[in-house]
Amino acid sequence: MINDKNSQKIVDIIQNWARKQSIWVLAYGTGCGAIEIPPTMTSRYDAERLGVRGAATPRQADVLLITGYLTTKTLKRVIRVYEQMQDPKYVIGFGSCTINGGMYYDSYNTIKVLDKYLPVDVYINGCMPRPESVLAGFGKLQELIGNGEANGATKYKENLEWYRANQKKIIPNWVMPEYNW
Amino acid sequence: MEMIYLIFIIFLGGAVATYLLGKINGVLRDITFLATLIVPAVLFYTQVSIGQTVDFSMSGMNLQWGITDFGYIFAYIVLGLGVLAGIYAVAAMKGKENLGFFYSNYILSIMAMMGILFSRDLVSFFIFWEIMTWSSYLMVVFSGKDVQKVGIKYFIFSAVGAYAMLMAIVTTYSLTGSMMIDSLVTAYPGFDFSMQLLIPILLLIGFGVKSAMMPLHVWASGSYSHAPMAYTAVFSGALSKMGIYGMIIVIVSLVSQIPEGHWFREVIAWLGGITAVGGTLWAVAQDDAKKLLAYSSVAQLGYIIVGVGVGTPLAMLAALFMAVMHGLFKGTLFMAVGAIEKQTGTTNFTEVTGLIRKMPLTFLASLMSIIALAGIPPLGGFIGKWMLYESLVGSDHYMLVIVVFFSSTAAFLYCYKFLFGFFLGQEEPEWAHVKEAPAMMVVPMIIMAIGSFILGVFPGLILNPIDAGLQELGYASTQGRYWEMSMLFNEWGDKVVLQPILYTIIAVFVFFFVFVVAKNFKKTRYVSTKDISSSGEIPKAHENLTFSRGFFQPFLRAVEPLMKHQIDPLYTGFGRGMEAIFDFVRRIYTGNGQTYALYAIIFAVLLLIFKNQLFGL
Amino acid sequence: MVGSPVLLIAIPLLAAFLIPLLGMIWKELVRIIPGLVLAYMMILSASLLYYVLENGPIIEVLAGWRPPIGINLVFSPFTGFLATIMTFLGFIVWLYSYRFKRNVEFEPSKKYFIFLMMLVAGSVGIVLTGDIFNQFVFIEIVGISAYALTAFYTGRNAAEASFKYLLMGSLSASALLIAIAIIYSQLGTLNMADIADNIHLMDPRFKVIAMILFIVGLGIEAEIFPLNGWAPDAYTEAPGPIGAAFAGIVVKAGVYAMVRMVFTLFDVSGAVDFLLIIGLITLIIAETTALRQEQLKRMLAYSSIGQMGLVFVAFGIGTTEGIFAALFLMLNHAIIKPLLFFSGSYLVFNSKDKKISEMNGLGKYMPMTAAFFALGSFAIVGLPPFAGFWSKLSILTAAANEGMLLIIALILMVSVVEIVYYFRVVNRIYFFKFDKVTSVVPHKPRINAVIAMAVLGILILVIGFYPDAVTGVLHQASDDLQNTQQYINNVLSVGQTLTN
Amino acid sequence: MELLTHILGAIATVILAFVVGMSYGGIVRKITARVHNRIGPPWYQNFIDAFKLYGKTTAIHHGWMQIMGPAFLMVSSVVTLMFIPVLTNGGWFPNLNFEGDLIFLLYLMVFGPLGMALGAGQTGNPNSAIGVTRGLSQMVGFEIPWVMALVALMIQFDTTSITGLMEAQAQSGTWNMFSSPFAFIAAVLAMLGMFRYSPFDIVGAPTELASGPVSENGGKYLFTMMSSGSIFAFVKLTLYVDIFMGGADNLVILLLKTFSIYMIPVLYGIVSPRYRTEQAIRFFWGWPLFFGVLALIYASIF
Amino acid sequence: MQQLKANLIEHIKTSFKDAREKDYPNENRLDFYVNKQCIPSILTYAKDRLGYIHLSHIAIVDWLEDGEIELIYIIWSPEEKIKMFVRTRVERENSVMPNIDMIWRQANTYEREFREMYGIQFQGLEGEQDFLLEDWDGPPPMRRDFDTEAYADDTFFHRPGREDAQDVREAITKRSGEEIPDFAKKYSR
Repeated sequence: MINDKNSQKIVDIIQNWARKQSIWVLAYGTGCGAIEIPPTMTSRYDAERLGVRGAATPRQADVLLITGYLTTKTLKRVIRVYEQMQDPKYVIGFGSCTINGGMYYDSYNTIKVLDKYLPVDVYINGCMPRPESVLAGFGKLQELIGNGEANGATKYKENLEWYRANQKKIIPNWVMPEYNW
Repeated sequence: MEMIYLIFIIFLGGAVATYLLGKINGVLRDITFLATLIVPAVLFYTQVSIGQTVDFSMSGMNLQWGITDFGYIFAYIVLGLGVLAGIYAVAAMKGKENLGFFYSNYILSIMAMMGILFSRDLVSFFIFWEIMTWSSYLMVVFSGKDVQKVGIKYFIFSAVGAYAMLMAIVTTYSLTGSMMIDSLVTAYPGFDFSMQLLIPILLLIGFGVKSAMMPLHVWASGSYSHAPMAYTAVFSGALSKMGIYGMIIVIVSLVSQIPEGHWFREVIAWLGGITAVGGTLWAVAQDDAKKLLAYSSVAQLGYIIVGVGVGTPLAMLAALFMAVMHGLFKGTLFMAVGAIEKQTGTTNFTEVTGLIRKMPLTFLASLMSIIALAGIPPLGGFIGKWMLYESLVGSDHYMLVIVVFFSSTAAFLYCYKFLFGFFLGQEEPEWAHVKEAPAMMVVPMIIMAIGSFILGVFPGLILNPIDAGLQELGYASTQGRYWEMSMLFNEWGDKVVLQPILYTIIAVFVFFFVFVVAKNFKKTRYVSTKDISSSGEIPKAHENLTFSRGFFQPFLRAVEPLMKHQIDPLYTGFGRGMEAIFDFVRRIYTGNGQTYALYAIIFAVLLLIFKNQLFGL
Repeated sequence: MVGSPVLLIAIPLLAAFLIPLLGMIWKELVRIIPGLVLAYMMILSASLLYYVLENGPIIEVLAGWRPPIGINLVFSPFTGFLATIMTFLGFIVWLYSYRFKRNVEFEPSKKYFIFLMMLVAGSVGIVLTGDIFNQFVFIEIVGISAYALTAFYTGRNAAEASFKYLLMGSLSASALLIAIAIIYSQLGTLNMADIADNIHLMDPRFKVIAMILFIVGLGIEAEIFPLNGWAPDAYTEAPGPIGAAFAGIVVKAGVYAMVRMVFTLFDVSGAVDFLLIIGLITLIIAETTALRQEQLKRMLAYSSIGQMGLVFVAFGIGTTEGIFAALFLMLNHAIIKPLLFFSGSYLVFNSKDKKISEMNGLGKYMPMTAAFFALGSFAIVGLPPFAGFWSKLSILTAAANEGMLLIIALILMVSVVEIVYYFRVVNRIYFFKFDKVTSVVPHKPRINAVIAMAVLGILILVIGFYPDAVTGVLHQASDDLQNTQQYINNVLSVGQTLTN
Repeated sequence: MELLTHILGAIATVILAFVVGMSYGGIVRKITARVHNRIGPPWYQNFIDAFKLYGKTTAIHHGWMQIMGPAFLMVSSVVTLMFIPVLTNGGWFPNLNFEGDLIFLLYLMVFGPLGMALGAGQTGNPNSAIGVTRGLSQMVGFEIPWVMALVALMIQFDTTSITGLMEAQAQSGTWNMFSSPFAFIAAVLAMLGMFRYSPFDIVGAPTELASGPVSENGGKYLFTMMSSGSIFAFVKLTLYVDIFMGGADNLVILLLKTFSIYMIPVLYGIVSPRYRTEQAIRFFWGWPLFFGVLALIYASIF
Repeated sequence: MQQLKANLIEHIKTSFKDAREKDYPNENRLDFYVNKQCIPSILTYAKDRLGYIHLSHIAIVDWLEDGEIELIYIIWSPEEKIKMFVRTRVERENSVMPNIDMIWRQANTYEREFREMYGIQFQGLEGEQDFLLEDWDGPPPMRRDFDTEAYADDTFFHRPGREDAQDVREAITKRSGEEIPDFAKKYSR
């Protein structure tokens, strides 16, 4: 109030804390990684104690969890879903396939490097990563959010043209609403 | 010249003039039409005073016309709705064929309704009743769709009702020697019990048909949906109220005078309750807006009949209030459907979607009317429902409360279906060209929607005349007495103490509006309805994602046992059976001369044989 | 007093003989002169009626013979009223059919108008005469012209219909003749008033037989139930205006004869009730049969029979009110049913089968005719504010005053049936799509026909909006019929004054 | 001055309802987790979620109705709350408590969901509409026994006012749940549907309907819905306590009573699978309806 | 069973002159080559006359060396419990096949897949839009002469770091002493 910048800072700290404590996950379960989500959420590993909870639609979600390989076809949908999410939003790449293509490195229809198309905040390594590593990934994400460093969405916004160029290379027939946040 | 005559002469002359001008010039015709509606309305409200009567004699019967306090309530509905729907009709029917006919018929039915309200004797009552019937019948068949089925069905039912009424009228005449309603009321307690029973039953059959009471309602859905919407607004809003008008007179002035009248009223109330439930369930099942509103009208009339049947002062107040409200909101809704039909060419929920941004004013009017229909505060529908429940609980009709409540809850389903089906949902490119209806159609709707809001907030505006009307029927003044039962009505009427509620609503609304929307308004952006979270899929332009088929399938599956038994097939079967019998009778005329000669001889022989019995010799 | 009632019968009969001769001078005279004669008859009877209502009945004695012996004409309010309706209708029918179709091309065209004139004259004769044998003669005159007119179109069907009519007509004639013979043998008089005065002297067995024979004979003319088999065929096959004339004139004469016999001639107590019963049966059977008809005129014919049944019901109530109602209904029927026949025959003008199903969408192309048909339909089913309503109301009030609730219910039920079949047609005319394949080719009515229909239509509206225009006459007429003794006295006193 | 007290009292009521409702929600999540043999989130997790949702920096709308939907819901909840007597003597929260009428309340409670349904319809998402139709159908199901229970009470005490019912209980000294047990049973069974826990959570089934009516709403909309839902839960619980358990004299008793009654749907829901809509409706028109009729008979005899 | 098979072959051979039997040891299996133009007629014949009402599968083999593609329609009779393999071959370039989805609706799915993945055109095949591949403009990817790795390297980004990756199979061969077959070497790293 006295100093606008300071008060904004305080608000940011509180909000970041809240965002960190409440992570609603939209799991895009295309690949084999989807099978690792149920144990993560249920009794054995209980991600809910960390505030991690499933969201049903992109409008409500904070985190887009991409569990596995993305074909050119599914990439389109993932981009769509990502753009439908509301700021602040984060992306977790899950499994080797999202990092470097994994076992699909030579497939004619599977993208290999996710972060060229979407701003990934956290990668979780493994084929497949076990729930422990998933939780670790969430922990890392919480840490980043808490520090205000998880700014993938901002990056995406700023470098939209670069991302678009990459995306359009894969998806020549581009019909999508404008992204104009 | 007596003002009452003048009103009817203007109506009649206007009807003829409109018809004739329709052959010459469209604009002149429209102007005459509107003038014929507006001038008598103005004359009526300014020049005709309550209790003023004119007497004359016709075909040896003494007739009397004059408006009463009680009729005045209905005159509000008839003339108000008649004028507004008339303005609407001019725009809505533009470009149709045969408009002179339509308009003159419209005027005739308004005239007939006014005539019914003016009639203080049974003959002119019946005459106007029949004029109303056939003019509305001509409207039902005006579109030329399903004429032999729907139109004839309506007319048969109306005729049966009217003839039942006529029988009661002539019986009354033979018993009292007078055609005056008042003399019937005075002489009624002195009749035989059988006559005491017969006359109200016959009259109620007549009124029950018009007010779509349960076993006599089967004409309603077809007729309401087949008439042009501009007329259906009047048809459902005002014309059906004539049945209620008569029914109240019968219930209150006749039946209540005898001790057995209690049972009579119970039956009526229960019939009303069943009507409400059946109408609602069938309304939920409809996919066509006209049909939906038609069944909804049946259901709403059911509530009114419940109120009439229960017959305590509060119930009567509720029934009359709901009658006025129903005229307002159902008129608006039918008009809205008409506007949509004009703009899109269809009224089916499965075809039209997402008109909210194209026809915002129509949506607004429909929304307010639907809220009123559903009986949600603060719009007018609630006041009526509330009074009805209070009266039902107060008069120990416990099961009826449940029945009415069930119907009223299930009504939310079709209310939502109506709004969703037309206005909400996906905005399809097929309807991208749709524009808001012309101003002459929108303005009456908006006026009526605002009217139902005003009556919800200031019910005293109409409750006072209703109270006066009820006093004329012999009820004690209810002014303020029942309204104290709840804070809602504490000192309501002229003064408004609903202010706290209203302030709260407004404050909270503004607060959250600012809080949720305005604060980040710049960051809240509009996206089209194609941009929805459907599993990351992007719906293509031709892909219709709207959910409109089998809208309430699960509910209908659950209530299937209730809807299994219909009365319509029964009537149809009866009709078929009668036709078969008639066809058998027809064979008497063989077309053979010898047979006819034989008939003559047999006839002569039979006369000879039975001469003693026949001629008493 | 503007002229003698005798002229009502004498002039048309005279004209009938002269017309063929005049036709040799100028062909068109064959058609114009009957019109003039009918117009004269209409004016004469109307002015006579006006006189009679003021001054009491006129009893005209023919050839100077005293009433019990000679033939006399009685122009009372009742008979005058009927005669006025008949002559009026005769004129209207002439006006309508003046340039009706085919009557130019066909050879018997000149006979058409002559027969029409004879038909009217005979019917007026039936109504006016005070002598039963004379009545029989007039019935034969009417019959012969009617047979001829029925067969006017000279087709197979027309001939068959005419033959049926002829067959029934001869049955009627023989029955009547025997009945008259019995009465004459018993009482030695043919004068109605005299018979009525002395009927109690008659042997009851003969009386009943005579009456039954009368009922059978007149019932055929009056279309009561089992005796009306000829009617639908005759109405259907005869030219449209003749159907109207049958419904408006001939049947009225039959009803008059029947009613006169029951109310005046015989003192049998059960006869009035018998009228009620037989009327009810006729009404129900005819109306239900009408519902299942496919041809327009046939439907109208059955409707006409049904209306006559209703008239008998009204007479059968037996009170003055009942008679008033019956007369009112007869008046309305005489106006409305011709209108229906007139407009109906133009609607199906170009059709071969005259089916109702061919009338789809004609309202758009024949607006006037269709409007008249609709008006007629509305009126005949008794919808206010048209003429039919008042007669229906008066019948119902009359019945209610006698406590006949069941009969009221039956009448009203039948009315519903009536509504169904009339509105089916009206719906087809107005609210169905015109279809070039199935619909009739529209035909514009000629101006004289439009005038004829318009006159009737206006009358319907006038009576509908202002029934008091006719109720005065009707009341007097019904009083006149009810009061048998006065009739006897009137007629016989004329005889006495002549003697003295 | 009096007006100021009124307004402050009203604000305090809203805050109380919000806090209590949210906390109850969190506790329910905790309890559910314990039943699932999980640790579960902290009891204040709902506050965090709400705050996070409120902190979302962007939002979309498909038209004005979507914006109005949550606002309708909030208005309805708060206004309904204003008419509920929170405490018996009304000491701390003197809102419009003492004039409340049950029938008025019943209709007022529908206002919000219907507005919400309109908002959901405007989004154009078919899942929203499907969810709404299911919700409305289910509502028809449970309203019947619920109204039967209420009517039975109205008959028994010859009043339609909530305060009237509370006074009657105070006079007789027994709670209505004992003096008219059938009505209580019917009302409690109806409550199962009213709270939309399993097995009656078909309305917003997350995996089947993508959370149904709210599927297009995120951020602030969801925050508004969540908070008004909490207030609404408090309203319903307080209403039950008021009419069946004699109301509460102070806050502690209120919390105890509301919590204990809240446990019924929660515990029933945790161990239940999910009904289809027509099954749910048939459930409500089975035993609950039977108990409702019994309650009516009981009430009209005694 | 042999008798039945012989009968069937007799039937088919009399009806379709160019049908050429391919001997196969399995006793409830019938196998023969036909001309591609005969495919609809022989399948209709088998379905309507012989009772082979069920289309189990349509298999496809890319005979790169022969320059032909083989389609195998596998149909089955539930009464005789015999599987019939109807084989035909089409040339690889500009190949056009008769369409059979009016005989079995489910053939449509196979045919659309073949169209996209193998580039075989079917006459009058319904469903113009993309089936499995969206926006594909390269050669049919399932043909054996399509080099998927080169394509992937061209099209997609490549994250460095895999270059020094060991081929697991080499380690396995070392351990177990087996040889990597020649044809597999192309795919080893």
